[in-house]
Amino acid sequence: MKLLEYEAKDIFVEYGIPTSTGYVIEDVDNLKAILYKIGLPVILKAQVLVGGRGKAGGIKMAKTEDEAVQKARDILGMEIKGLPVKKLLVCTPSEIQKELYVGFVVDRNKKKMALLASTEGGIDIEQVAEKSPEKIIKEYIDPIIGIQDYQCRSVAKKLGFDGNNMLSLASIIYKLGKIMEDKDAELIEINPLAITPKGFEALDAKLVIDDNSLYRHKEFELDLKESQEFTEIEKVAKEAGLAYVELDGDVGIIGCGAGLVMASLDVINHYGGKPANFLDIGGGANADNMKKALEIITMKSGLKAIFINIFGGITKCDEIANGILEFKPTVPVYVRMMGTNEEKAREILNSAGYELYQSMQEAAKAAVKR
Amino acid sequence: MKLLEYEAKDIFVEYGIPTSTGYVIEDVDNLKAILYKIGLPVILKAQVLVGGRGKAGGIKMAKTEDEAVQKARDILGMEIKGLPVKKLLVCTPSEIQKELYVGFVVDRNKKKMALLASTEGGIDIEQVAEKSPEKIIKEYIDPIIGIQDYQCRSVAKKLGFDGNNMLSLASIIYKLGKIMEDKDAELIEINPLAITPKGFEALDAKLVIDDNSLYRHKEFELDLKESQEFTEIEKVAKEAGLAYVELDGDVGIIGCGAGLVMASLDVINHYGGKPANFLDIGGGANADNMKKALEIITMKSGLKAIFINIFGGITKCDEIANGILEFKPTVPVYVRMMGTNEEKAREILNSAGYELYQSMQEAAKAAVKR
Amino acid sequence: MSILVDEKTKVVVQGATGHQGQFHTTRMKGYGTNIVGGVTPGKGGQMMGDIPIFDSVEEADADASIIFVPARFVKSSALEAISLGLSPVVCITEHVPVKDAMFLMDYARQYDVDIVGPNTPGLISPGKALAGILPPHIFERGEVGLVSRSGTLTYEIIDELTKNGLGQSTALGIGGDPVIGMDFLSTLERFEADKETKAIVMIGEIGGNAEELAAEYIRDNITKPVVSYIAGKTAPPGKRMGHAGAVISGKSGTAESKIAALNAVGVQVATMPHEVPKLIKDVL
Amino acid sequence: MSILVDEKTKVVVQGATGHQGQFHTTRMKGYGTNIVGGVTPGKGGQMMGDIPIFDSVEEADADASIIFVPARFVKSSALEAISLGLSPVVCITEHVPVKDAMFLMDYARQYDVDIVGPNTPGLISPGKALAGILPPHIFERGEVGLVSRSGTLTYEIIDELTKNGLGQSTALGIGGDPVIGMDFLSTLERFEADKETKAIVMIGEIGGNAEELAAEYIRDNITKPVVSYIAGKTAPPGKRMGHAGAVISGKSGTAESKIAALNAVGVQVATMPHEVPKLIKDVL
Repeated sequence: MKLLEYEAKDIFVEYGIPTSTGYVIEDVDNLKAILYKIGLPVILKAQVLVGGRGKAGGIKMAKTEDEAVQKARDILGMEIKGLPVKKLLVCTPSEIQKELYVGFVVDRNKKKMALLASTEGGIDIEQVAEKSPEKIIKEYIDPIIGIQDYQCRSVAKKLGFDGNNMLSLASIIYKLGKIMEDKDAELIEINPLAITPKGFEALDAKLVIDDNSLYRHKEFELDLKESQEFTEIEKVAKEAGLAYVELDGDVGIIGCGAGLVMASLDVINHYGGKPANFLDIGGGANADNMKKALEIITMKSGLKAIFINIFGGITKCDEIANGILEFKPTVPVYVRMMGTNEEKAREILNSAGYELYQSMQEAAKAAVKR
Repeated sequence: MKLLEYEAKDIFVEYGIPTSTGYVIEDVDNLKAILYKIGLPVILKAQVLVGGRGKAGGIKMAKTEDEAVQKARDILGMEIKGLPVKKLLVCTPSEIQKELYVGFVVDRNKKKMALLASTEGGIDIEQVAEKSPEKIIKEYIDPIIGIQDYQCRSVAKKLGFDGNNMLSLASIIYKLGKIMEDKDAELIEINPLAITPKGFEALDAKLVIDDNSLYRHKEFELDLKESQEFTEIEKVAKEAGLAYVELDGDVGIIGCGAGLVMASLDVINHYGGKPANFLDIGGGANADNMKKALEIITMKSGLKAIFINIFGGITKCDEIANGILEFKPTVPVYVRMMGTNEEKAREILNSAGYELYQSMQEAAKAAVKR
Repeated sequence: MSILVDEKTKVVVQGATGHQGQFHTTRMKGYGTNIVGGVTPGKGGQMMGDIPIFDSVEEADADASIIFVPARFVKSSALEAISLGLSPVVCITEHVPVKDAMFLMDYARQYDVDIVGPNTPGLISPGKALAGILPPHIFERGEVGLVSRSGTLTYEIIDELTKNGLGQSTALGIGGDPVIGMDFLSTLERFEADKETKAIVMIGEIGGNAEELAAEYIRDNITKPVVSYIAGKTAPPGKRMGHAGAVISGKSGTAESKIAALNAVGVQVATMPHEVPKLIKDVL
Repeated sequence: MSILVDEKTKVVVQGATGHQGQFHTTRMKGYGTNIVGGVTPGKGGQMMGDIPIFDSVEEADADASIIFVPARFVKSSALEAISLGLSPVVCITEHVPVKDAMFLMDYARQYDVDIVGPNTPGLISPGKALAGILPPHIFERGEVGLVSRSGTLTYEIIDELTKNGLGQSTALGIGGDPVIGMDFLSTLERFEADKETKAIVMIGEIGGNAEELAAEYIRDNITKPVVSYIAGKTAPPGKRMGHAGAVISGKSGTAESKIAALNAVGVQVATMPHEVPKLIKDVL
C-alpha cells in the first residue's frame, strides 16, 4: 500500500523527522486561506502515487496569489500517468544548499532490510546506482535485533558529516529505520533530504506499506474507493480478491497461478498478440470466481479475444467451464484446460460450442490468429 | 521496586489475566460501602511488601459486616515484620478447586528469564523446589526473541492440561511473560493461580521491577515517602543515594564498596561484635557523603561504636577524615583507612584525637573490644 | 537420492486440521510421505483419520515440518519448528509479512535449518515423499531436478517433462515472495551434490536478480547441465504480477536481463514452457 | 602470560570523554595499556591528550573495548563492539537493566565475544595492561590469578597478596550484578589454561549459587590450587547488600552453603580477608 507524500510526512512528523510540511487541499477555493497563513512564495505539489510528478508538471512554484490559484487549478485538473490529481500539497519552499538521499529497502538476496544513502539526492536513486554505484552507501539491518543507532552514525559519517551534523543526520536515519520497522514498510525514502540553513529537512517522502502486514496496522485501513493507487478496474479486482494488472493490448487473459499467467502473456506475445491484462484467479477457483474474472477483464473496452489457461491441480476444470457459460462471453473465448475434471469440463464446453485446447501454445496461437 | 498485590493485579487486568480484584481501603470507614457493593463473605488482605502475610495474621475471611469491620480494623493496626499495614485489599473469596504456581525469574546461571510452573501452588515455591524439585517445570526464554506462545503451551501441557484449558492456561502464562518483559521485571509470580468453577484465576500477585530500568518506566515513579518497601532510615539513605541495610546489632558500619562492607560486617562478627547496619558509601565519596553516612547510621538508637573501613582507590582518605570531623560523632569511632592521601588523613584524624588503623581486622577488633 | 526429503523423512504438519491442512495432509500421507502427525494447539490427542494430532511440534518427534497455519501465526509456528532444529520447514502459507520472513530466515540460519517458502507449493521427491501441495500424479521418478519461483507454471513444465519421459529427482517451489528461505543458489548446490540428479531445470520470473545471481553461481559451481524458462517477458515495469516478488523496478528485474545472464553462462532458456523437455534432452 | 588482555591488546574506550571515562582512560594509558582511542559519537577527530577520539568503534581498529557510557546507552554501545567481534568487552557501567544484560550476553555468545561485567571494576594483567578502574599501584606481576564479584574487597586482598610477595597474573572483577558475562566458571577455565597462573583466588559473596557451581567445576576441571574468601556471612536474608546480586533468597545464596560447597571439593576458604595470602602460600 503506497502512501501519498503528505500522509508519509505526517508519520515523519510523528517520529520527529524535520519535514517540510504544509496544507493539503482538494479544492482551489481553499487555497487563499492557506496563502494567508503561510505567505508567498509557495510550492504546489500534486499528490499522486506515481513517480515523475515533477517532469509531468505536477510540481510548481508560485510567487503571487494569482499565479498560485492558476497553477493549483491546472494541477488539480491534471492526470499523471492515468491517475487524476485529487489532492494538492501547498508548502513554503525551503532554501536548499544540498540534496541527499536516504532510504530503506528490503534486500531480497541478503534477506534483510538495507539502509541506502547517497550524497546524490534529488534524482532517481536507481540512476545513481547505475551510473555511480560507489556513491551509494549500504548498511544491512539485523532482522532480529533491528536497526542500531551506531549503524546510522556510521552511514552519516560516510556521507561526509561530522560532529553535531553527523548526530542530527544519524538521528533522522534512525527514525526513518524505526518507521520502516514499526510500520512494516517495504520501502521508505527521503529524496531529497535537503540541507538548508536551518538544518536537515525531508522535502519529499515515499512510504510503501507491506500489504501482508495490514492486518496489524489498523492505522492504514485501506479505503479502496478513496485509494489513488489503483485504476477503477483494479479496484473491482482487488475487492474480488483477484490479482489484476491492466495492459494495453486486446487479448484478455485469465489463468491460475501468477507464473502460468505471466507465461500466458508471453506466449500470446510470442505469436504476435497483445495481452489486454494480467488476471490470476489463483488456486481452487470456482464458477463464481471465473464469472467475476470474466466480468473484470471485459470492463476494458476493445477486447478482441479471451485466452483462458487453467492447469487444474486444486482447481476443478468443470467449475471453470460452468463459470464461462454463466457469464456468456460476447468476445471469442479460447480455453486451454487440463487436470482435475478435465473430461467433465470438455463435455460442458463442447455442448455449448466451445473448443477445449490441451496445450497452451495451441490455444494461444488460436486466440491470436482468430 | 516491589509492587503491592493490588498494584500488580491492576497490571494483570490490563493484560487480560483473570484476577480476583477488589477494592483497596486505607480507612475502615470506607469498608461498608464496599461490602454493600460486593456482598459477603469477604477476604481482607494486608497490603505489605513482605512474605508470610497469612501466617502473621494479615489475611482474614469475614462472614458478617461486624466481623469484617473488626478484622479490617485489626489488620490496619498491625505491623508485619516491622512494616505497618497501611492498605487493605477487600475482595470476594473464590471457590478454589486446585492451586497452581506460575512465575518468571531471572536465572543468573543461564543468563535468561526462566518460566517456572508447578501443580503445587499456594505454598512457597522454594519449599517445593527443595522437597520435590521434580514438581517444578522450567522453561528458558530466549533473551533476544522473547517469550513464545508455544513455550507457554508446552508448560501448560506439562502441568497436566488439555484442550481449551491448556490454551487458557498458556494464554495466562504468555501474558505473565509479556508483563515480565514489557515492565522490566526481575520477578513475577501468580501464587496461587487457582482453578475455580469459572476457570483460572490469579488469587495473589507478586511483581518486582528492576530498579535499574525505572528510568524507562515512568509508570512506576517511585514515591519514596509513600513507599512501603523501606524503613524510615532506609528511605533517608536511598534519598542520599547510599546503599543501607538495617541490622540488629550495635556497631555501626561504614565502608566503601559492597564487598568490603560485607567483609567488615563479617570481621566485626568474627570478633564477637554485632553490626548495626550495612552502609556502602561507594567509590569516590567526599566529606559531605561521609557526614551524611554518619548521620544516617546514627539515626538508629543504641549504637555503641562505629567502624569505618576505607580502601582508598578513587576515594580520597583526607575527604573521609574531614567528613568524620565535620560530623563530630558522639559514639567512639574506629577508623581503618589506606590508599590515596592516607598520610593527610592520618594527620587530620590524629590531630583531632582519633587513631588510624591500617588493617581492617585490628580496627574491627578494637571496635568490638572497646 | 533426492534433496531435502525422501521416504524416511518424518514430517509433521502444522495447521493440519484446517481446511487446506486436512486435505493436503491426507493427500501427502496417501502419496507415501512419512507423516508422523499434525499439530493444532488445543486439539492434541485427537485423530484425523489415522493421523495423530498433537498440541506441539515437540511431541510429534519429526524431522521436518510443513506449515499451513494462517499468515499471522506463521512466525510463531516456524519458530517452534526451527527452535527444535527441524529441517526443512516448508511454509505453504502465503501473505506472510516480509518483516516476519526476514526474521525467520535469520533465525533459521542460526539453527542451520532450511526454510522452503513462504508462499510455496512445497516440494516433491517423486515416488518417495510429497511435502507440499503439488499435484503428485503429474510427477514421475527420474533424473531431472527442478527448482521454480512459480506453482502452476511448474506443473505445466513438469507435465511436459513427464510426458516426454523425463522423470524428476526432486521438484521444489522456492516461493513467489521477495524474501524466501531456500533460493536458486542453495537449491542448485543441493542438486549439484545429489547423485541422482543429472540435469536441472530452473524456472524464473521477473523481479529481483535471483536469476542473474544464479547464472554467476552456475558458472562457478555447477557442473551439471541447467535449462531454464523465465516468465514475464511482456510484463510492464512497476506492476506486481500476482506474486509479491514479481515486479520490475525501473530497469532491474526484467526477463531480458535474466535471460541474457543465463545465456552468457551457457544456460539454454526456453522461449515457451513446452520447449523445456527438448532442451533437456539436448543436454542429457 | 595472562588472561583476556596483555600489553598487545588494542583497547578502545567507549565513553572516553565523560568525567569517569577521561580519568580512567588517561590512567590506563599511563599504566601502559595499548589504548588506541576513545569513542564518543559527535566528537570524532578531537584529541584527548595524545588519545584520538572517534565517532565509532569501527574507526578505532581495536581488539577489545571498555565501556564507561551511562547505563541507558550500554546496550547499544556493547552491541556496536560485539558486532565487530571485539573481545573482551569490559562494561564498567553499573545500573544496567538486567533485561539488557541478558540480551547482551546472548548476543555476545553468538559472536563468541567475552563480556566482563556489567558493574565491574574490570581487570588487570599487572605490568601488561589495565582494562578497568582498579588502582594499579597495589598490583604486582606474579603467579596468582584472582577472580572476584567485588571491587574494593578485591583491592583489600590484592594488597595483602602483594605485601606478602604474591604477585598476580591477572585479576578480574566479574561484577556484582545478577547477570554478568565472564563468570567464575569461564574465568577458572582461562586460569587453568594460562601457563603463568599457578594458583587461583576466588572471591565470592552471598546471593545466587555461582560459588556452588564453581565448586563443582573446580572438582571436575581445575588442577591448580584454589583459595577462596566469601563475603556476607552475617548478611540477613531478603536484603540487597549493596550489589544487585548480593541477596539471600530464602535458604539459597547463603555464605554457609557456598563455604561448605567449596570446602567439600578441597578449596580452603579464608575466615578473614587478610588470611588469604597464608592459604595461598600453603598450597603453592
